[in-house]
Amino acid sequence: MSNATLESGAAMAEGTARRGVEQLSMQQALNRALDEVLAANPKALVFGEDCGRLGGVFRITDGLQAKHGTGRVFDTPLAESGILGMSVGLAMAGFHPIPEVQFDGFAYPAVNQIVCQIARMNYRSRGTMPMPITLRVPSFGGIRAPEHHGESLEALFAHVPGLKVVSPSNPHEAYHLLKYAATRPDPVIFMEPKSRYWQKGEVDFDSPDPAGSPTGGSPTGAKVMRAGRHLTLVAWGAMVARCLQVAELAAEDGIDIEVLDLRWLKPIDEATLAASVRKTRRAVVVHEAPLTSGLGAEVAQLITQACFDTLKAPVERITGFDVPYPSGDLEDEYIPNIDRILFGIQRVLEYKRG
Amino acid sequence: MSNATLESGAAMAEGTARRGVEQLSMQQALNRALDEVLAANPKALVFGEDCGRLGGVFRITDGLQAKHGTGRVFDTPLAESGILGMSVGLAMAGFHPIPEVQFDGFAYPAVNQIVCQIARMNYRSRGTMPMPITLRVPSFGGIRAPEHHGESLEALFAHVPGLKVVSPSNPHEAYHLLKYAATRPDPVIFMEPKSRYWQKGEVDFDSPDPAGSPTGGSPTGAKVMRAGRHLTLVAWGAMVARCLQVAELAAEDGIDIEVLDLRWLKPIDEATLAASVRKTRRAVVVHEAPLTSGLGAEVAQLITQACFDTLKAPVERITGFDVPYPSGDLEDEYIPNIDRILFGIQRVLEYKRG
Amino acid sequence: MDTSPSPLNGNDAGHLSGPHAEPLTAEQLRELYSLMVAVRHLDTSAIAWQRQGLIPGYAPELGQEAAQVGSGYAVDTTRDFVFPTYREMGVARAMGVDMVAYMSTHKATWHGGLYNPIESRLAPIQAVVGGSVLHAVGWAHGQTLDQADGVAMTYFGDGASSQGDIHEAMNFAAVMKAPVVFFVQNNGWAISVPTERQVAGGSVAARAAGYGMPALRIDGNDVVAVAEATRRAFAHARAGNGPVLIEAMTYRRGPHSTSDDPGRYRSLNEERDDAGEDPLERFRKQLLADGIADDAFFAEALAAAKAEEDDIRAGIQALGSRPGTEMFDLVFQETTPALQAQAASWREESEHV
Amino acid sequence: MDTSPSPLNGNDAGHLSGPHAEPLTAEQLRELYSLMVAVRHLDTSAIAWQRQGLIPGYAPELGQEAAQVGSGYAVDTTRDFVFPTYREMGVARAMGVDMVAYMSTHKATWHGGLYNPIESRLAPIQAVVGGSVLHAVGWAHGQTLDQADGVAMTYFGDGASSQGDIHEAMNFAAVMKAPVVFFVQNNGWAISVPTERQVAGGSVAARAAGYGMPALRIDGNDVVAVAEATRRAFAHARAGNGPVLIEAMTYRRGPHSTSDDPGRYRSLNEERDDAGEDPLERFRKQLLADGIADDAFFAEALAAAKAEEDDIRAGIQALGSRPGTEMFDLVFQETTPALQAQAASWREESEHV
Ligand SMILES: Cc1ncc(C[n+]2csc(CCOP(=O)(O)OP(=O)(O)O)c2C)c(N)n1
Ligand SMILES: Cc1ncc(C[n+]2csc(CCOP(=O)(O)OP(=O)(O)O)c2C)c(N)n1
Ligand SMILES: [Mg+2]
Ligand SMILES: [Mg+2]
Repeated sequence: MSNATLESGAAMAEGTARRGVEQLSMQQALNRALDEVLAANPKALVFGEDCGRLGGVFRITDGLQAKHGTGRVFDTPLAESGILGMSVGLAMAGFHPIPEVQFDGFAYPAVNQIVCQIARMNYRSRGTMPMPITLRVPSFGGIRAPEHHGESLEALFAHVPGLKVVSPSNPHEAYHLLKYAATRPDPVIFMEPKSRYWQKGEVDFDSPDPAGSPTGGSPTGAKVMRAGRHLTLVAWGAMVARCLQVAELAAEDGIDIEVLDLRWLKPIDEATLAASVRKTRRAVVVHEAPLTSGLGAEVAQLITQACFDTLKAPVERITGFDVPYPSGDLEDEYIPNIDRILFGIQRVLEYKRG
Repeated sequence: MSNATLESGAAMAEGTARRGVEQLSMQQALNRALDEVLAANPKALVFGEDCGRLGGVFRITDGLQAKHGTGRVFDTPLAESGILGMSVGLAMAGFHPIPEVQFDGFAYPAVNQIVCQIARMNYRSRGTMPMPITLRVPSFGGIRAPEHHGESLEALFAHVPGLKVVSPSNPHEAYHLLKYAATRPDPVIFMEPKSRYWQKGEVDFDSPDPAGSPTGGSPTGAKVMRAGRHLTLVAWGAMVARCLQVAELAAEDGIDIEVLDLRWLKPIDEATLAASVRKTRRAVVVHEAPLTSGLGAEVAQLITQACFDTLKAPVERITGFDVPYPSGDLEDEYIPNIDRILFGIQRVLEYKRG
Repeated sequence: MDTSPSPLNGNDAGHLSGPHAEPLTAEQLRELYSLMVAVRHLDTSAIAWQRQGLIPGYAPELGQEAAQVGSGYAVDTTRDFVFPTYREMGVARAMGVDMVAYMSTHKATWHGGLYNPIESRLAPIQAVVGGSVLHAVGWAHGQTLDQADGVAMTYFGDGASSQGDIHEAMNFAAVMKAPVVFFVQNNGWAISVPTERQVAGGSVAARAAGYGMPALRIDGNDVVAVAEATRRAFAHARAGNGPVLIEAMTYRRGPHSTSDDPGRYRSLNEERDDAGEDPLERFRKQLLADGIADDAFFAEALAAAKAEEDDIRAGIQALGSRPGTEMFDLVFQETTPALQAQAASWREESEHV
Repeated sequence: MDTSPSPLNGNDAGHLSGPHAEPLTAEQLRELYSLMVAVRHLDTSAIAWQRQGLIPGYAPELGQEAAQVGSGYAVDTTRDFVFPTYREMGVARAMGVDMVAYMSTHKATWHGGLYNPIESRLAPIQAVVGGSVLHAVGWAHGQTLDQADGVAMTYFGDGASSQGDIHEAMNFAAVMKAPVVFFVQNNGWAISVPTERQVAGGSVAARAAGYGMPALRIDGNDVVAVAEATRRAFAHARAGNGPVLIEAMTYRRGPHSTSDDPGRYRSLNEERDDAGEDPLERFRKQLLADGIADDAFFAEALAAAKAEEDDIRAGIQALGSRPGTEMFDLVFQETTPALQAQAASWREESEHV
């Protein structure tokens, strides 16, 4: 992963012909990325529950079976452990499986295969059986769905040695990160923020780095989505858009917030994180998952380790509560909302030693 | 849990007759606790793979089937999801299941039942279907075992809303914490440090607080196992004994270390943690699990939040690496050893703002 | 399709034992019909509610009324216990569960539903496919340990049959001879995947023999056949003979849920050909032919169903959101300091006090 | 027990198709015997090694030599692929795997073993019960997609048959008609739990019918029967007829592992009664009776086995610990900065440089 910035994803894969910019929803961007991955790599396979004929309950795989055939894109029986266990065998046979679990909460039945097999087979086999498996998980909350349809499993996955974890925050990121992840030789958990599937945005096909991005972006590492001087907001997935909103609101009060899209939740880009907070001297981490033992703790601790001397206040975490993901309206209370994030920012800005 | 200090576990349950002190191994202490729980509560059940006739591969349930009958103590078929799923139904029917998974790594097949069912049924049923399930998990490494027999799952469990998590560090703690956990109305994951099963120690049956303990102990919260002034070492399970050793060694160099046994990994006793570090102004967290997104991050962040002004150095984490638990001799390299902990202590003590 | 329940297994276990129940009386048959009409009416109304914005989503059971009402009707709520999926509205209704409390889950008021599962003898609504089947086995084994005579009935679909937990449940139940009725509604589809690409061998009932467990594969669109098979299965399990599996062959006539678009995976012609006769219409004709009910009775039943739906809709409309404190208060029996602190800060920041 | 392989299913699928193999030649029968002796000798030696402290633990396969050697012998290592558990030393040996590299797992040198699984056509040693059965299905489906003719064989025990993954694997394989041979060694025990309290219905093979899959229940202590049944199953699967299940009835004559104490759950009398005749001794008698081998041959085979064991022991003794850097280097194909940093600090602190 470390040297991977050299190959800048899509642009390389497609040669040097410029492909321009399009307005796409994240659903369309993901669908496009899968289509291109299937076209480029005859060993790539897309499968899962209802991924074939239906095109997935979120239509991410729409049209792919018709285009690439029932051998490359197919429905499986309704069994997540089966889907992931089968992926291991396909990877051993030289394929690049891109399975889907239908919703975050239904990754749990597959945890044994993910943790004990997918994450460890390269190690166990001493590098002779790599696991180029890209597991797509429609993730996080925000769509008023039934139980188990709004879970945030990043802390679980990030803790597992042998896995990499990534989450896109917008259509552009979705396109480039999926194309990148699905061409890696290691297992990547690809967490799609389902509440953002239908939001449109500009996708620059030629470069993972959008025009005007404050940092030189690449499909690896974190990305500064908005530069600021007073405080760093760290987020991923659907929370990035919310943090950008918060930054706009704060700007009205003269507070200049830097928003960092972590993108890769494993490995975490410590350097970009540290550079940002060394500049702003204050940080708030935002995520939907419950507080305790969430990935926010890791991010906060990495910041504290790297910036202990410059930090003006302890890193604040604004997260879901330590409660099961709730139903209906309570969702708005559970997911960090603008008010709660602003309160957190205020606490950090007003922090006084002593 | 908060008011639970009022009922001081065993002593209350057994009435006021003094029962004295015995030298027991942790295996014996756990066995004794299960025996007493079975005797006191006719609805308590002990089961799992090889728990009956064999008495468990670690003999924790030795003799219990003979004494309490095959209805109360029994073998199940070899299926962890089955064991935990069955526990849910038994709890619904008014039982207090005390299932065992044979080794840490074999809890993964049951994660779906643990996370989606056991942890949430009280909530889902609006408090009408409590889940008094005490899941015993022989945990952590240190016994040169085959793959998947040396895992540390505390970060996973602690992140799950609806679960409580506890780990004893010695025979006395094992006896009292298990008796306490197995009489709670909520699900508790009981992580037994298998490398300590055969170590003997004094068990004071009359009080969870051992004679001479520096703090007033109780079966809830964290416990100061050794008072010190220069730095707080936070650990749980088998790492507590190692940290006590480290403290002895450090004392020879005039470094006075406080060792905190966290005991409850969820809920974490923030008050005791903060009180200790406010005094020592420096902290190192030690655990066997991989570093990234481990429980050490949560502990470090809680300390930093509570003691930001007094901390002299960022909290240091000495942990397993982000690699699959290794085989044989490499175990000694993976598990935090005395040297690595001493290096960490040194870094914290020598930290200079810079 | 043969309408009489027939044991599938050639082995001994294939013959159900236990006391034989009396045939259903005319009164009971009419009651079954009234239940089916009530369920049909509520089900189709719920889709309208969703279109009108009263509820955010719904999982219809159109076409499965006979399977659900017939089996739910066989439950003895003084001692049995039922474990539903997300699609058992008809079972709940047949068992007499409070329907506002039940339907509240579809208003996204509370995931598991607002009914009291202990009093209703119906476990909370379950969204994990196959998630509760093992719970039934545990509950049933508890009956054995308590020397009680309750039977657990657990529902699952043809899709769910692929889950590992289903196998573990059947094996545990059969090893322990637990009093469980595994009630499979094979409605032909798991969202977009038809049974033939889901269930190898083509029959969930055929799996039972491998566990030495008797199974009945029945016409799930014949409410009388369903009720009688379920009673036989209960009697068998209650008598201490261990678990039984029933596979009720039916058809999901509607979409998987209100957000599904079946046109993407099956045609209207296929639907018509595969669905067979509407179970409600079929039962109506049978009652008429047998002289058990007449048009006046049918009209009355429909009117009652409509009145019932009015009440339920009013109840659903009146349901407010649950107070946010429940998020914190219902996690544990014994709360924790950390959770209390989170609740306090939530209260402060959300209520701006 | 009937020694001839017999299809268990009454249904069509019960009859295996695919080209019939030639009967085993005298040469091949002697080879099978030599393999069994080598395996027996290495197996009993490994227990001695453990007692002597050369290796920390071992999972003996005493009594399962016929099942393992017979099935492993049927593998075509130019195209097939095998997925073992932790107890398939005899399979590995029959397939020609480097035995020092294989046995290294028991020296705790490397969990999966040091052999190259791709070249050996043997997946890494698997400690999760039932963990690799789905891998075989995926690998086999890959053959279908590649229009290749390899067959996957996966081993599991009577205990493992209770795991949900086994069900998911059988259903996936049968739905996809994947070329898989499910090879069950029913050795009577899962640690301390006997088959009758593990496998409801009493037979893993009987489960196959529920998936429309043919199954053979064979005398697993008859090496010729095992080899022939396995060849038939391979031929069936290779010809595109989908998966086959073989349940080889055998007996775990030793402890579960060197840390197990079978005296706690079975008596020596029970062992003697249930184990039946020793498969090695039985084959020896048969070869003698059929005039295929004589005492000189047996003596030679034993001498070869002893020489082989000497070499393997020497190889194991010579095996050092793996360098700590492998912990970090083998996690990913593309390492990460965080992991490199951990490796660097480990090097610094452990090597005190
Ligand atoms: C473990 C799990 N995986 C996936 C889903 C998503 N999902 C919900 S319903 C369904 C299909 C279920 O089919 P079936 O069991 O036949 O029941 P039916 O919907 O036909 O009543 C799927 C895939 C789920 N709820 N749980
Ligand atoms: C998922 C899982 N659960 C539990 C264990 C612990 N364990 C190791 S072997 C074994 C018994 C296996 O029995 P069986 O499948 O019959 O194989 P055998 O040991 O008889 O060869 C158990 C319970 C494990 N390795 N994996
Ligand atoms: Mg269905
Ligand atoms: Mg066995």
